[in-house]
Amino acid sequence: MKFKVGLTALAFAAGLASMVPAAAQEKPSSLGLGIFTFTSGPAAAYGMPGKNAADLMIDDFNAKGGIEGVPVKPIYVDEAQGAQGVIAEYRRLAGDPKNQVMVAALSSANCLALAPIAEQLQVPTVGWNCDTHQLLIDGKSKYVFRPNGNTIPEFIAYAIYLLDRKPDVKTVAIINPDYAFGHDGANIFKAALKALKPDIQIVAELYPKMGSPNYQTEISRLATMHPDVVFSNLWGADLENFVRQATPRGLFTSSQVILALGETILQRVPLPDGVIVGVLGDGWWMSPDAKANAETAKFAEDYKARFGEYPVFPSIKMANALIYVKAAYKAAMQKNGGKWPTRAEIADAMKGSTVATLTGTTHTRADNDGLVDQIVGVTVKSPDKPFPVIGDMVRYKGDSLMPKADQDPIAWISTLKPEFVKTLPKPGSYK
Amino acid sequence: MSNTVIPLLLDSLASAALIFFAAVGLTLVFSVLRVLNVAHGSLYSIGAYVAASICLFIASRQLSPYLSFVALLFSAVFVAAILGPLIERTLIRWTYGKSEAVQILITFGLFLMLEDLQRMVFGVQSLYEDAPVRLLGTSQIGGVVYLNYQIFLIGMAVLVVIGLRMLIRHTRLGRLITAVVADREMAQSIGIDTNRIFILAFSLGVFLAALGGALAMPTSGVAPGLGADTMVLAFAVAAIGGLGQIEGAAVAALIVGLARVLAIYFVPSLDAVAPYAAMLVVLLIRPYGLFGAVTARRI
Amino acid sequence: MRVVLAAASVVVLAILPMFAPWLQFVLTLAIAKGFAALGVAILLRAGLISIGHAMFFAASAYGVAFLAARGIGDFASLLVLSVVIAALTGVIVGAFLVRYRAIFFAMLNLAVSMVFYSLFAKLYGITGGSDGMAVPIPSVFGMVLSEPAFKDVLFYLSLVLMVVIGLGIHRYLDSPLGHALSAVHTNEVRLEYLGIPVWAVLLIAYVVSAALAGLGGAIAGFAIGRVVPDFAFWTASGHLVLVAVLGGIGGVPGAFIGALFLELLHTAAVTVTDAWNLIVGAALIAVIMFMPKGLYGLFAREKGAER
Amino acid sequence: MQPILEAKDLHVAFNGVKAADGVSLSIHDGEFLAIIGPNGSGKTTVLNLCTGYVRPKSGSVHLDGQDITRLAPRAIARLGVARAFQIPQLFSDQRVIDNMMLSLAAKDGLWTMMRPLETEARRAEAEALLGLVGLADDKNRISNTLPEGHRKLLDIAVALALKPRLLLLDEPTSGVSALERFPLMEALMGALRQRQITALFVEHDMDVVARYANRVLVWNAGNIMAEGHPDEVFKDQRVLQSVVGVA
Repeated sequence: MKFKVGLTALAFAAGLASMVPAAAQEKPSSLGLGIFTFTSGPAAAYGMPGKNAADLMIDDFNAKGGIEGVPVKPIYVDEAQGAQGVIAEYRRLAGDPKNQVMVAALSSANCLALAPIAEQLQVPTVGWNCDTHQLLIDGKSKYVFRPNGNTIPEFIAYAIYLLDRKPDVKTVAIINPDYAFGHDGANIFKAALKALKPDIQIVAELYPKMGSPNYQTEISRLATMHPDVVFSNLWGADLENFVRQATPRGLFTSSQVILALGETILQRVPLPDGVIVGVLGDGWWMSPDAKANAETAKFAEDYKARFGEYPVFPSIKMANALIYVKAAYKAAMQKNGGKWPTRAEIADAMKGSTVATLTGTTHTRADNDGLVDQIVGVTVKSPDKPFPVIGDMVRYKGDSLMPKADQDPIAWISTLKPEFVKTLPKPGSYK
Repeated sequence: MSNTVIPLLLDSLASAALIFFAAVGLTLVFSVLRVLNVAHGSLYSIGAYVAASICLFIASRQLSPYLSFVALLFSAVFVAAILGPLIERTLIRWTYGKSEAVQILITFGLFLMLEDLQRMVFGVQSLYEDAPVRLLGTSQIGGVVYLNYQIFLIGMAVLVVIGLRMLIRHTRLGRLITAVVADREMAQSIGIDTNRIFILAFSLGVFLAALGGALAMPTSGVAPGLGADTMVLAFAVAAIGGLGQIEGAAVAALIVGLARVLAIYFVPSLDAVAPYAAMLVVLLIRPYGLFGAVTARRI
Repeated sequence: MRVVLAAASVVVLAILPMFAPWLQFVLTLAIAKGFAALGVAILLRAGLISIGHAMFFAASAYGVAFLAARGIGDFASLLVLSVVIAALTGVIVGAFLVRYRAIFFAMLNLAVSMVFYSLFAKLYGITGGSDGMAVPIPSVFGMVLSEPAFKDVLFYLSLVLMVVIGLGIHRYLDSPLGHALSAVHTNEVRLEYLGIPVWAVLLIAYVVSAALAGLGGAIAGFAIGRVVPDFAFWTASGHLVLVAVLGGIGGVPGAFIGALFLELLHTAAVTVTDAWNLIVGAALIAVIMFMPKGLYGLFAREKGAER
Repeated sequence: MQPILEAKDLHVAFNGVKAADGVSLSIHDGEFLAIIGPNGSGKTTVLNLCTGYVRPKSGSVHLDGQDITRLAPRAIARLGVARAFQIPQLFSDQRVIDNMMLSLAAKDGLWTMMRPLETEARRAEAEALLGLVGLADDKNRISNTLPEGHRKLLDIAVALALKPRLLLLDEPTSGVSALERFPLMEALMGALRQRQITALFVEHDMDVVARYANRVLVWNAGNIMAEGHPDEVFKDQRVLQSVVGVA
């Protein structure tokens, strides 16, 4: 009896399984986008501006009829639940053919975890904040795209800017978060300094655990070393805590500090003048290019009106990633004669594309890696804003700091010569 | 080398003070109630959240920043007065006389609930208000600038150790608590209202947890996940000192603080391992902690 | 009747992913956690609560990642070796820890697991720090499979293992050693006077439970494709205890019922509410207070006992 | 003839109270040796010392000439010494029959994970022993639901199941109703004789001792104050004073 029931159920299930709809070529009623970011925990300080920007952009898309006439439905996934939950959610979302594209993810750990799954499930996945150079290093990605720069140009840019601004630097200390981004950032920065100014000494390397609230001991340790330069790519609430704890203890006056993600906290934590900061790409809403773009200015004002503060570069990265997705749909439909594209066609359209963003352009190379410019500067007082802004800026061309697609990045950095710095634009040249 | 000795010691003390505040309430509650409260870390972070909220309110209304010192103390009292009796009456009391497994699980359930309730009440963003730190200013010691607030914390920790000692040795309540700790049934039979002692002791534990969180907030802020991190640290310290030993917790906090600071100074890659490695070493040599004792079973 | 019910449940599990393919991942993970929770439940029978078993879960998952990175690409070898790694870790850790009872046992497990956790998180050069390590798709008996095909293999193998190993553990618990294990909880003095070395009984149970947690970890590693230090964090260990208690430590199916119930409920709840921990925490407290035999108690009857 | 068990000059003290103060005793094959004495005189401590549960400060315990002073209870148990307790030591959440079968399995066949505890032979043997102590009807009950007297009987049956050479009984008839006391002792003594088990029992019931012991030690303040055949010892005025004072 039971056996019979089991068999019937099996047959029923098999029948159902064969009914999975064929690839849709009709325009669907809505387009689902899985958007992965941190919406809780210490990393939310960085992740929420991304989500806010996505909310704003998608509302804007939908007000204008959506993407190619199809309204966009974002589904947010909180990365704070850990790799396991993130992967489960990714699989669940990918299981629904309506969710054609994933915008994932913020943390490099999640990017690296999702990338093979994206390839296996053949879902176009746009790394909106996946900067780790390990992501696309094998050059075989078909479905994973990164419309940003990667960690290589981002951290070489700081080395070059530092050497331009402070050519006599002798000792450097590093305090980075204890995971790939922190270690990669440190390795690239060290390699670049070693190639460009071989006599520089690294006097301390601290890697506090991500999410540590307290940096007092680390600050004491840095203070006892008296380094010329303190470099950090801490971010999110960690960065806020570090700055708040380090400022009264004089770290910013005794050393030249570089905060690679400093722009994200300008509006929240008072930073002294002269701190080297940047935006890991070209995504500063007040850059000359951004100011010249009416769309960007409107985005910034809408953002301020809705969320109470101006966008920070994670917001711009998210907005640019969505613009990139939208452009891919347009290109794909042009190519296939106006039919609603499949996932494969969308991925195809992303390959090799050049897309104008809010703050510049992003060109997707053959290895799916993006080329974007790098903006670096120092904090200065603003005449019209109640918080410091970036001054004395330089904008390095995206391809000038990138190795070729098949080159080992660290090996490429070691081939750089001190003269390389002279070939690049100088601080203050970007006005 | 010698120029790092003073900062090293001072950092160890400052670190130990924070660690001590995380653990002292846990060990006090265990000594009186014989319950290991896995939700202790959440009470710590709730203390921090309440303190942050009140301090932010004070700052937003531009009231005197000195009020924020009062706010730190008040938030601990507030949390203890509400959550202490509530949790003891509804959950902890039910576990008396039950196995440790049940006690751990019930309080683990409470931990899970409190983690989400915090997110609902205080949101998921990190909160921070450092008025107390700014008010106290800085001092240069051994060539390094320190926050006077860090030294204030060391003082507060010493004060709590002395205060608890005075409370237990020299007050009526302390004597009642001592009687209950020594022999619960005996205490009951001579007419001590043990239920009242349990509520008071548990609430005192909550107060110490919340005070720890409140005092840490001005330097470290508070964000989701603080409770879970604090919990294991508190476990480690309480276990090293011997569960239920308050002076033990103080000594253990010094050991863990020193271990962490030494790691950050000399082997930075091991800083997060240090507290647990210290715990493991101590427990393998003295399984009941530095100051703990065992009782044998009669047959 | 109970056999029929169990068989029917396994059949339902087997065909469920045909209706909802994404459920396959959830179910694979649930079975993986069920194995680990079963390991915890075994020790709970002896009255020992381990808030640290996630360390074996993680040790084995990292074992898979390490071995795969060193060129071992065969599924069966990886699975067996990683469980052996977990079991050996269990022998070493257990040899120290089975001397302790009650809170001290719980806390020492916690301490050891946090050492594991922090080492996984801090040894960036070896373990990839908090980014963890990738677990590639292995070959199955020399066949190179596509991702979906491998996940099918993994799921159905997990299902088979659940039944086979579940039956094995059932026999173990019903054997003299299994009864001796429960006896540790009620009367160690008598055990001692029966000439039974309690430490050996416990060490065997500890190693079995570590191996089970390891099997779960290996399956989870394959299913997720990545191992991260969070696998070993103390709250993960707490969740394993929670699953074991929720399911009911009375019988082998309890652990799996608990894990499946929790994972499916989680999947359902995550789209509706953020307050997942609140629900689970309240459920845990309610189960302990009002139905001490757990969910399994709803199905199982006391065997031949008169009270 | 060499005694089975021989204790020499045992000393032990708890918190300054001397529980054994130079005790020496020996028990020979086939003997039923009784120990009587007031409460708190250290009778149970002697059993604890002889089974390794408590280590003496000085002195020695020999079993068949082998020094067992430093051995753990489980090692001594494996040498053929079983013990029944004053407070029954049972696996309280397991069935009566499981208590028995585990004890039977402890002797041989513990180290198997894949064969069930309950085998045909083991169950038959367990039921026979339960029948002997009068618990045949209780075999499927959970042991902590038994009345105190029955728990006591089960405790003895569990000890018997180990097939010991020497059985130590701690107040076997306490908690057993007066009516059941002699039938129990008859059955027990029958079983001991049949299985050639030597017994040492601590007892406070003088009638029981007088009827069943073939030698008696009178205990007081951590040492032996008199020793001999019950008939002789119970004539001693000092003994009567100290023991009747309690019993």
